[in-house]
Amino acid sequence: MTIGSMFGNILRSLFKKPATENYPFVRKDAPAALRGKLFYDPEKCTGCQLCIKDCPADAIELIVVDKVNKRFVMRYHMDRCTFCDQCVQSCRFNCLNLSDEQWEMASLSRTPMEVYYGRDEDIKFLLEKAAQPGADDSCGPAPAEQA
Amino acid sequence: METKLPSTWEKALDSIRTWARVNSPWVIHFNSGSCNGCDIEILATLTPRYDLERFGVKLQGSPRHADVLICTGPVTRNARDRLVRIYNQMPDPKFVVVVGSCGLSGGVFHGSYNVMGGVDEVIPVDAYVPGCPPRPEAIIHGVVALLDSLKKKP
Amino acid sequence: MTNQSQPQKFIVPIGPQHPALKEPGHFEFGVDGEIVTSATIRLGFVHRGIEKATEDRTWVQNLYLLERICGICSNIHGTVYAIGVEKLAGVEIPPRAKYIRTIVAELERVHSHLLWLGVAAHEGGFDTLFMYSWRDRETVMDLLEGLSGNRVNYSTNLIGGVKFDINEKQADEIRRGLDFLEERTHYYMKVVTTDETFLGRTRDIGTMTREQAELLGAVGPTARASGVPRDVRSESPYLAYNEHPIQLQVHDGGDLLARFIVRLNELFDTYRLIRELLDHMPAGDLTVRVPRRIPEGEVLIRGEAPRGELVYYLKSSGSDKPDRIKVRTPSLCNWGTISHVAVGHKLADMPMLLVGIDPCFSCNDRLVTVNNTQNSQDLTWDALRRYGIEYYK
Amino acid sequence: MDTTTALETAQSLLQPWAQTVTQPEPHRSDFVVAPADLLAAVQALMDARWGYLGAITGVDLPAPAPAEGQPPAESHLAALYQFFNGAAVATLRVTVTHAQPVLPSICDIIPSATIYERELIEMFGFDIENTPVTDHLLLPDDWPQNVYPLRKSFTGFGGAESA
Amino acid sequence: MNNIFPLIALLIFPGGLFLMASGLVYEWVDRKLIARYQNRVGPRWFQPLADVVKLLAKEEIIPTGVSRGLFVALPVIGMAGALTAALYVPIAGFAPSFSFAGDLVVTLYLLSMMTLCLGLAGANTTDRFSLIGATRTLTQLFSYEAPFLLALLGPAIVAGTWNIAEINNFAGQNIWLVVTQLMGFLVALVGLLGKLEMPPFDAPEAETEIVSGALTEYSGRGLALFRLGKDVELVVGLTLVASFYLGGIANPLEFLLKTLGLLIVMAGMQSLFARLRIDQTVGLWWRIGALLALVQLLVLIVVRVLR
Repeated sequence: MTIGSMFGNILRSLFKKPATENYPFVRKDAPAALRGKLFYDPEKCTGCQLCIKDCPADAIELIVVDKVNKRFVMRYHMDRCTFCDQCVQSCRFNCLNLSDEQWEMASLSRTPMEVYYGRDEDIKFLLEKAAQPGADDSCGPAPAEQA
Repeated sequence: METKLPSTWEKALDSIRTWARVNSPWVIHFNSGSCNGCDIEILATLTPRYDLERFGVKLQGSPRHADVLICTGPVTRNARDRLVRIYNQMPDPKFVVVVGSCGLSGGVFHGSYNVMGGVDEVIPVDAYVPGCPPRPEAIIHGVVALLDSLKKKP
Repeated sequence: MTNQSQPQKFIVPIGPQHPALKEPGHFEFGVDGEIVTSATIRLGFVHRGIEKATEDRTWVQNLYLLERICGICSNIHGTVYAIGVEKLAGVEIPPRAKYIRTIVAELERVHSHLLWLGVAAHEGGFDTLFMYSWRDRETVMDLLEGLSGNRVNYSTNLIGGVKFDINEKQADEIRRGLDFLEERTHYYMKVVTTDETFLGRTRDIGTMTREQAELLGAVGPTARASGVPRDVRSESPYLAYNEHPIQLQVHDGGDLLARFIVRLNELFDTYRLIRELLDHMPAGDLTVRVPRRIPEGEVLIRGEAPRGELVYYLKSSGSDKPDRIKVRTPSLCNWGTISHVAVGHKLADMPMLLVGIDPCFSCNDRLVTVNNTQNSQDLTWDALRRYGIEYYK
Repeated sequence: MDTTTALETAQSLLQPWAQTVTQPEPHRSDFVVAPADLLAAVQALMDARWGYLGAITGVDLPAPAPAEGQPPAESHLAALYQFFNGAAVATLRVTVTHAQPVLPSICDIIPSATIYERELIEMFGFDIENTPVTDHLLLPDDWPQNVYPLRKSFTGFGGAESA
Repeated sequence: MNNIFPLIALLIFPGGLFLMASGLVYEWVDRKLIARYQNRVGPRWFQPLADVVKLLAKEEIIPTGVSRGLFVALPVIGMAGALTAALYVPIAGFAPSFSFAGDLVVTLYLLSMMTLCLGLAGANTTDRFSLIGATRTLTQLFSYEAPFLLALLGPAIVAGTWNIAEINNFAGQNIWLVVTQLMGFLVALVGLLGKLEMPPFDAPEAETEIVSGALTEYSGRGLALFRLGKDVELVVGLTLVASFYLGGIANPLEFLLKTLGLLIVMAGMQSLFARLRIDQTVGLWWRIGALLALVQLLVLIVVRVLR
């Protein structure tokens, strides 16, 4: 039978520092386990495609440039990814990794969310091929990002 | 604004308008089929830890009062009409922020019979925040990105 | 005032977009003045066809799809599903994995109940309590994020184990966090049970007797607040609940207040349980191998989500994709109680009542119930106004 | 009442109607019941206060592709009425054909069953007699007639649908 | 030339412009205080100004099925009422611009104008939330108005006048009336909360129940005017209560200190309580509020007669 039972608490809050984090101005590190943006290491990949089979959201595609020399380009759709870590778990060669650094991925269009990982020359080759008339449109002239 | 004002006046008015718009984004939140993971994170951005009111963000109930529509989740068949209706009810100028991977592209729900795909297939979208769900910080980052882009626009 | 000449049904829609509901569901309350005379629920705004979608995804992919049935209790969906698949495949996961699953499930309960406390307070217009409980909830969110890497969809489970370990340092952090939360929960218990203005919104609102609760098929805290001792964790223990039983929290009140008390009491029990589990963690592996093709068979798994009993029915035809997955979420059962209980209450109580069952639209988007216990009266605006004047005389 | 006795009780209660009884798991018994006997069986369980209705699960059992020269076999729909009592689970398994998917409504005995029955109607195309409400529950109002998403024959709209 | 000063007083200081500006500042203080009570940072100082400017620049949608004239006029009338009320009140410690023998009554009526307009605005639209919001607004108006009036009557009776300025002077020369008329003070303060539809009396615009109540359909200018009007009313109400109960307002410093002190208490009350249902509000006012105010008056009259 009290009225205003939170009185003590709110009074204390008035003189206490607010619990608010000053986020966009002060950026606190995320925990190391954080599942942020996916990174791919083309050097370790063997092209087994296990990650692609297990991806629940169709977020990754592996484009084989040259199977024998193990040259692969991974097209990663950030806008589809659910950051579930399954691909990382499935990969037996540790070539995938979810970053704990890059999790601020907001942007004003969806174009930058299509990311290419691979060796520079392979990506260039692919993009040039895609830019040619009559090529598969879905590859799109997207700005490439290097791993 | 049909009457022609001297250009300096118009410029000044414009900058005041932009200033006010950037500093007072009232948001309305619509869930078009999300798992509500994003929804609770959006709500979390309003609570003491993140407190979006610092930027003047206020959660509004009525679409008539809102400037920014925060939409989460893939668009389901049932929710599509509502989404369009809410968008139409908002007075101009209005902006749409999509939060969460499924709102961007359909995410894990891609290919499902009752899902129409991402929000941008139904209404125009101004900012995308991927993540499943994005951290509240990432949502703030998205909102700030949207507001920054408004500053540049005339 | 424009159409006062012709009679119109006065129905207050709540949803699908409505500030009281962070998720879309559509309610129509027939009102008579401020008194609710009928309640209709229309769901389906979040119906994403998950059950069908599971049939053309592999067992592994489904884990993540099913986790996203509900963002608030994502972990329990994944856990119950994984238990089911492991049962079908006939594998036993290592004990340490079991403990980790249990700990995360209980941490999720902490987060969910605190979330609920805040949302319920918000619906009651008690924003300060909302802000405070959500501020304190960040503690458990940090713990979960530190463990799993995501604040909401933890993805603890793999088929055949768990993804991450809990080391001593993290265990200590959890213990510290729980100490803080326990103290805060005591405080909230005090606020909720003593603050007169808040009691005015919860006491004797939405009272449901034990018989009603059983008849309407209520589950979880909603049922337990009506005195129904029903909790899967004690009825049919799974994971580590065998070795570390829970204490069943039951209250006879049946009203909203009782639901607050039951949930807060459950929090105390959960804190105790997590500490106990952390102290008795067995050593060992985290995963076992599970074949991609799951042998033919069908299983029925039950688990206790923060909202109540969660039922999974899995049927495999021996391929790498399931034949049929049926999910029966707790909120689904609790819906029926709303339309029964709503009638006769004030419109202002509706948001609180709705939240009282801790609804989760996304969870169960698969039904509509219509219940016209009293036929909603046709009221003209005039009649309504007259009634309002009478009523407030 | 421990699990074994609970299941034994259920078995004796359902004795008159159960066509076959199987026990796939120690805590779970399956009773195959004819559609005509369903109401009586449910009534017997409820009268004895044996647990509560946990869920009604629909399953589509399409006929396998017919062998050369054989007439096509009939496809079936099954409805599983799952009752929980403590850890014990009793399943009443009712099978009907696609051609005549008629089941009686158990809403008179268990009012909360209405939600599951409506789901059966909407998702599988069951025809449930005397069920109180048959409106659309989950699917949009403009959902085409006679399309039941959870039947195996339904494979989406093949991308023809657009926003 | 002599006419210029009343005009300035009317339009700029302490009238129109100053009132609006101070209204915005007071709204910010209120929001900031609530935020701090809730342990967060809260809005920046120019927030209310940005809100209002933005709303003014926004598209105004006039929904179908409303009386257009009313829809546009009601916010203006409400706002005008609030501004006019300020003329009789010693804003910022300056003697009111206009003053006559019974201006207390007029002020109180003018202050109710806003609420009435709000109710009408809600009833004008066809939206169901607005209608319910309108009924609730008007119901609440009927419930708090009498106790609020009675509470302000106390000082008037003690001072023996119906003139605000004179009561103000009287209060300044005597012991703070809050000491002798504590009950009246409380009723007046809580009445102000009810008048401004602030929590816990925000049932008429309870977000979680009826979206935004009577204002649901308003966008742009109408909404801005209603908000401004409320802010002005907040300043006027605070000034009234401060001048009557807290020993009068003689100079700007006193005005600032006393009204802000009241605002701290009010913000505390707003964050301390759960929202009252409309029936609880009515019950509270008629069973407790009115009773307290009446008892107060009775005591005052008895004391006066005995003297």
